[in-house]
Amino acid sequence: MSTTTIRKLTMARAISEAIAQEMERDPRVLVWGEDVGAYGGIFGATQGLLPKFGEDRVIDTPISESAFIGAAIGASAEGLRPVVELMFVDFFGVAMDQIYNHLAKNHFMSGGSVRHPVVLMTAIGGGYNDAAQHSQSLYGLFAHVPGLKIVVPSNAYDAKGLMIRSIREDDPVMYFFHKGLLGLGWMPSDDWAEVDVPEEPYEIPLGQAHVAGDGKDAAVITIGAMVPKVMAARDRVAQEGISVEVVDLRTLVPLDRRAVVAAAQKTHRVLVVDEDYRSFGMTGEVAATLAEEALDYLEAPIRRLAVPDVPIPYSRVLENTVIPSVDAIADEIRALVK
Amino acid sequence: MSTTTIRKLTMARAISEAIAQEMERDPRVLVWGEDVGAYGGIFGATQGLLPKFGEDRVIDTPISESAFIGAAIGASAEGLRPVVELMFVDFFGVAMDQIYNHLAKNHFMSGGSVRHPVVLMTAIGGGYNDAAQHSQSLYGLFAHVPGLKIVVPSNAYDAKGLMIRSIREDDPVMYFFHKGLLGLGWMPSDDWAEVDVPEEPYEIPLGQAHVAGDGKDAAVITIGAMVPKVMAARDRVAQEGISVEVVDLRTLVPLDRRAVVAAAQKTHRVLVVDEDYRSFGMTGEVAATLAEEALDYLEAPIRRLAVPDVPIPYSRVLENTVIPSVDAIADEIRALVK
Amino acid sequence: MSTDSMPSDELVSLYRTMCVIRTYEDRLAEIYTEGKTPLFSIAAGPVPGEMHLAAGQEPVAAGVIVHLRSDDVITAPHRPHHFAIAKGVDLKRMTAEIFGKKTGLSQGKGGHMHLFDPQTHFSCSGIVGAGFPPAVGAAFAFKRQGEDRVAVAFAGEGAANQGTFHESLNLAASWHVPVVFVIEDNHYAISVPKERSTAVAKNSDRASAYGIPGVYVSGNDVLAIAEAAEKAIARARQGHGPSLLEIETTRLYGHFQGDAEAYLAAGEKDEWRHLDPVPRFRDYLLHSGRMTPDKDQMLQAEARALVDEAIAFARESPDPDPADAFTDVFANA
Amino acid sequence: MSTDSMPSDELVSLYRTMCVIRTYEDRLAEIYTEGKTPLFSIAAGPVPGEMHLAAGQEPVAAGVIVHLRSDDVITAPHRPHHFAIAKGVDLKRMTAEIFGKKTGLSQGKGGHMHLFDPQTHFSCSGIVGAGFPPAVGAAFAFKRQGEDRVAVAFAGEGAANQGTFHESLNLAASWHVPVVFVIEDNHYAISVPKERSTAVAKNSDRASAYGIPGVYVSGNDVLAIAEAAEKAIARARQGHGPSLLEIETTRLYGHFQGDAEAYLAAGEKDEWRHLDPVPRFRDYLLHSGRMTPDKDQMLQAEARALVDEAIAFARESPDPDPADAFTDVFANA
Ligand SMILES: Cc1ncc(C[n+]2csc(CCOP(=O)(O)OP(=O)(O)O)c2C)c(N)n1
Ligand SMILES: Cc1ncc(C[n+]2csc(CCOP(=O)(O)OP(=O)(O)O)c2C)c(N)n1
Ligand SMILES: [Mg+2]
Ligand SMILES: [Mg+2]
Repeated sequence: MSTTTIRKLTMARAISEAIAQEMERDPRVLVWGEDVGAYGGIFGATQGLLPKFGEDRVIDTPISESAFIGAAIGASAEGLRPVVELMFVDFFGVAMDQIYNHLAKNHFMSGGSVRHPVVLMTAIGGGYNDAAQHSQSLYGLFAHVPGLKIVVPSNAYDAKGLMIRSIREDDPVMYFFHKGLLGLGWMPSDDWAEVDVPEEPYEIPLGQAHVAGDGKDAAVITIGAMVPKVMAARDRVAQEGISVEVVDLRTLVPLDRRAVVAAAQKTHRVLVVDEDYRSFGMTGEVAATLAEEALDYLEAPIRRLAVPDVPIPYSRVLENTVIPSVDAIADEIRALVK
Repeated sequence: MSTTTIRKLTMARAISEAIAQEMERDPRVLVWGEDVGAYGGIFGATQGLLPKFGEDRVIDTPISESAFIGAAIGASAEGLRPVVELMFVDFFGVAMDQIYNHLAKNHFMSGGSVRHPVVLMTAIGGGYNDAAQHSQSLYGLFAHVPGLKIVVPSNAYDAKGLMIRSIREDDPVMYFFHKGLLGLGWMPSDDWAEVDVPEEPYEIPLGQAHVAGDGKDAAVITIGAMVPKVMAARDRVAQEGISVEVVDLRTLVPLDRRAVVAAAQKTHRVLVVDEDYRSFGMTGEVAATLAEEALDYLEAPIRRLAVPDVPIPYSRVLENTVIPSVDAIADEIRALVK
Repeated sequence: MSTDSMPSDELVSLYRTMCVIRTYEDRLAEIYTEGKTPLFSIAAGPVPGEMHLAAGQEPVAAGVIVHLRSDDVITAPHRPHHFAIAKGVDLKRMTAEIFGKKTGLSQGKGGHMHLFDPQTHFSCSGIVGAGFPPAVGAAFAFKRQGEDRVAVAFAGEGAANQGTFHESLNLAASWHVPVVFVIEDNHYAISVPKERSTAVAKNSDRASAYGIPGVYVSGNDVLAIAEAAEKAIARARQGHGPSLLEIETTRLYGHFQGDAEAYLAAGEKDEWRHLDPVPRFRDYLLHSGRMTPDKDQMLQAEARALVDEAIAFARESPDPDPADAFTDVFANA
Repeated sequence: MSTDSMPSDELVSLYRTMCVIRTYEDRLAEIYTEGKTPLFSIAAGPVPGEMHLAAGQEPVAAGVIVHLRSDDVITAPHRPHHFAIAKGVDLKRMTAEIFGKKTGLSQGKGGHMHLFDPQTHFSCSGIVGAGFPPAVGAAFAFKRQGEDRVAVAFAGEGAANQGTFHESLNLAASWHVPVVFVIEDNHYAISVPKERSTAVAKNSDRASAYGIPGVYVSGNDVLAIAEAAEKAIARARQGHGPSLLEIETTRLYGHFQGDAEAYLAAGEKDEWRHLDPVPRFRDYLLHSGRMTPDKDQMLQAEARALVDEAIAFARESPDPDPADAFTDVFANA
């Protein structure tokens, strides 16, 4: 019988613990990116790694995202398993070619002979007034291009298991952590995400959605930082007698379409909630899946709630208008079951 | 009474004529990009412009997409109206930050005080065995991020009117021309796209879909190079007694959702066809729009046909497998009406 | 202090600009903590979000921009206030923007890293290295339009390792357009010291890779800066093409407010204090008899009044309307 | 010809490599037209898609790669055949890939711009400038793993204006990793001449921006190239860090097959003919008595046989199965 130590961890701690455990297990695992060393990562995802593993394995880079993300391509082909941090997902545009034309496609273009076991982790999300170039989610855009696995944890338990699995994958994985879930003292953060986490390493397979809340009147399909907000809205409408199923997708690639369809089959009414832009993204893909595979089960039009195709504005009142709030989610649920 | 000269033009000619006419009308309009001068654009979109307007207005650039696309930002803010060519859309990743974080957002981030009248035109599409880094469509990805208008003409008439309108817009417009529609002698090209084009300048407004074919049993919603293929499939199934409505979206942003819904209301069965990747893109957004706004009219599940989330393979037999063919479209239509 | 061929009133005017900047940044540092204590919380208070202050870097802004006209273009980085102030951006509207108010430059849509002022041709961006290409484009427009205007792109020494630096300098040199690239070397990019990220000691030495002049100005010395900038800007304005300046300066606050700077060696920051340019320049002006103590008092009082006024304006201004979030995505709707 | 301290058999071996490359490229040029005449059609024939041939550029590949081991890494650009051949990529599987066949290096998924061979640590990319960062990463892996392997990134002179060039040279120099950057200066990037796109005459002068050695080798001279490359590669292998070579060469075909080269001045190309390295090197070897005419005949016959065999293999190989299009997106499905 094995004993497992379980502690409450913030998501930031869960992520850095996962990386540390994989670095201990496998000398090929290294970390690099901007301010991942002495600073410990601007959002704490690499906290404690430098003292533990030294400058040979935890490496601060110049502000040269194309070069240091592209370096992960060559390094992984030659035996390393880098975990690379792109400080904010919003900066992807300076390095996208290395990401999507090479890291993502080389395995295919080589007929399977080249592998890039690389985790590209990055901070997403708004809610703290950092405006249009520091508050986006954007995972829908990466999910659109083939060759990248897309992981978006909603809590510390998932964050650890998904990170360990991501590092062990032989494919490039983009790992998106929402700043408002990390449990950073200085950032508004959802306590919901700080949960019990076993000390031992464990994996959560990619492509398996999680039913975060059981319900029968309606289903909300969502991901990342919207999960706790949807759960709060669920509590609120429960008092009005509305029972809501909540599906946390956890990964967009692979997408657990079966779970999406199952939720519709069960509740017949579906709302999709996302912090990414509304059009041509996650909410569209989920709704389309239902229109293809669950049409006969739908008793009401699909509803979508996401950032309404505007850049994230700076001012608090404006940002609060565009990022789905618990209120707005509850309203959508009410409209859905009406 | 005015007389209008009308000629059949290839789409490449229609585009270069549109640019030339706008350059004549407005000295602020300039063209730059790689090989747009003496070469006339690798796909002929700038053919004839250098001799006509000289090196001050038709400018070959270094292979520095971030710099020369970013230069359009500063130039447009200070009085010019550049038409910039990104040789293949596949190269966007080296310049995406300038495109989506700046060109697209500055108007919003400045509260409307800064304008960027810039057309970024680019070649898309496969079908000639140019493999994974030279055959993509990718407009779905640009449609996902706010601030860019997305134009994808299917024929020479639309190409000219949409280009003229795009140049006159005060917003950044991404203009995607499919290599297989241009009427280049050396590239497999659909004759369907070579149509009558008035010599005089004219505009086609952005955001208005076009019903390319009337029908009642099913509707196919599509765009760009898939339009002629869908029209061919329509002819084929017509012989089997199936009457197909074809909607050419023409622009993705703005998206003519009304036309999408109208097609479903009319035919009750909808297929969405695209040459971009299937997931998290155009087909998803269109299907989602129907699931939101036309659910009650749908008598069959929505069907989608697009590149099945794999990089475009090189080998002819493989590429033919992944790019929607007339055969595959016809099969989808048959399955839809069954 | 290096050469001082400038007349006294110009020197005092430089000092005045530096005082306004310093007063502004110190005041923002204070205000930024409002509502954020005892536990620092980035989203709380009247000024939320990231806050990058430029106290210590005043000479770069003052010394370069003194040579610019209001119709010259500036592109600035994430740390933009000193440049905006020196360029003459309306302090009230700028401050209102930083407070997220309807009266702000962008009606609260932009915020501290996204200050746009078409009147003074000022803009900035939160993306490191992003300001280089637009400056080249603006300069190209000037050349094409036959204007004798100049564009200046400012960026930190960390930004000089971005691909846009290289592409833009090459393009500017190839196009021979009137742009000056100014690198602020404050020794750090967040926690990463220059010598660990940059393969050469001076980015100005990189100018030779583009066949353009490159000058390093050490000591955070506003007069030396003004002298070097004068040449570079005149050169551009006269049609002789781009150049590159790198200017040693010092970051007196952390990278952003809330940065504990745990990555600094003990005492490291004290060494930079000698580069604090405001008291040094003040002493120089006083000791050389170019400014009287009274004048100094007056200027400081003026700076405080200006800043007070801007902050009062911002505080009293209304929030935007929630519906404003949906406008200005496109100009032609 | 410049210095020739190499033993004759090594010289002849260089010549042999160049002959195989030339024979291969000339043959591909022929085959490429199959099915595409009388009206050129890019998608038709046994070898469709774009085709960038390297005839004329043999000395770069031969002269540099002669110093590499099979476990050293090469990243190559869109014009990759000469590098692949010199590196020892299996010619049959490479050719089958170019023919889009199941027996190809990538089972027909990659094509001419996407040749991957883990056995010889060779890869290439169709994106200009994209090979620089992966080469730095590979070199980093060698250093980290304590191996004395070297990475070489090849690219055209046009690619040196991409941001990745700058970022990668800086990163390599900062990390002090064993990588050599080799720029092939064939004077043109498609239709754009170097002097209209590049602000300095020699990209090798840009090495000083990274504190690393930079050497320009003119004349398309395989011996001079081999000499310069030997130093740079030895330097890297011995742990002394990166360097940059720029090598003058010449593009004997158009940018891609089908390029009418209308942008060239009349007679411009004739001037390049004197740089055609294969006959020049042959003449040198024959006249200096380092190679007999018989040996030459034999080598040429061998080259033809090798190429014939590869092409026959490719022609006879089966197409991939349509279902193959769906595999290899991910390694862990
Ligand atoms: C492309 C990009 N990468 C990273 C960042 C995050 N970041 C913001 S400021 C900064 C440091 C910039 O250093 P430097 O250019 O020296 O300017 P300083 O802050 O010292 O004024 C970094 C890494 C960013 N905003 N954009
Ligand atoms: C990022 C990017 N921009 C543009 C292109 C289109 N393109 C392919 S090859 C080429 C010219 C390359 O010139 P150079 O680097 O000198 O190599 P050469 O073809 O002369 O061998 C261009 C512009 C591309 N493939 N990738
Ligand atoms: Mg700095
Ligand atoms: Mg070249």
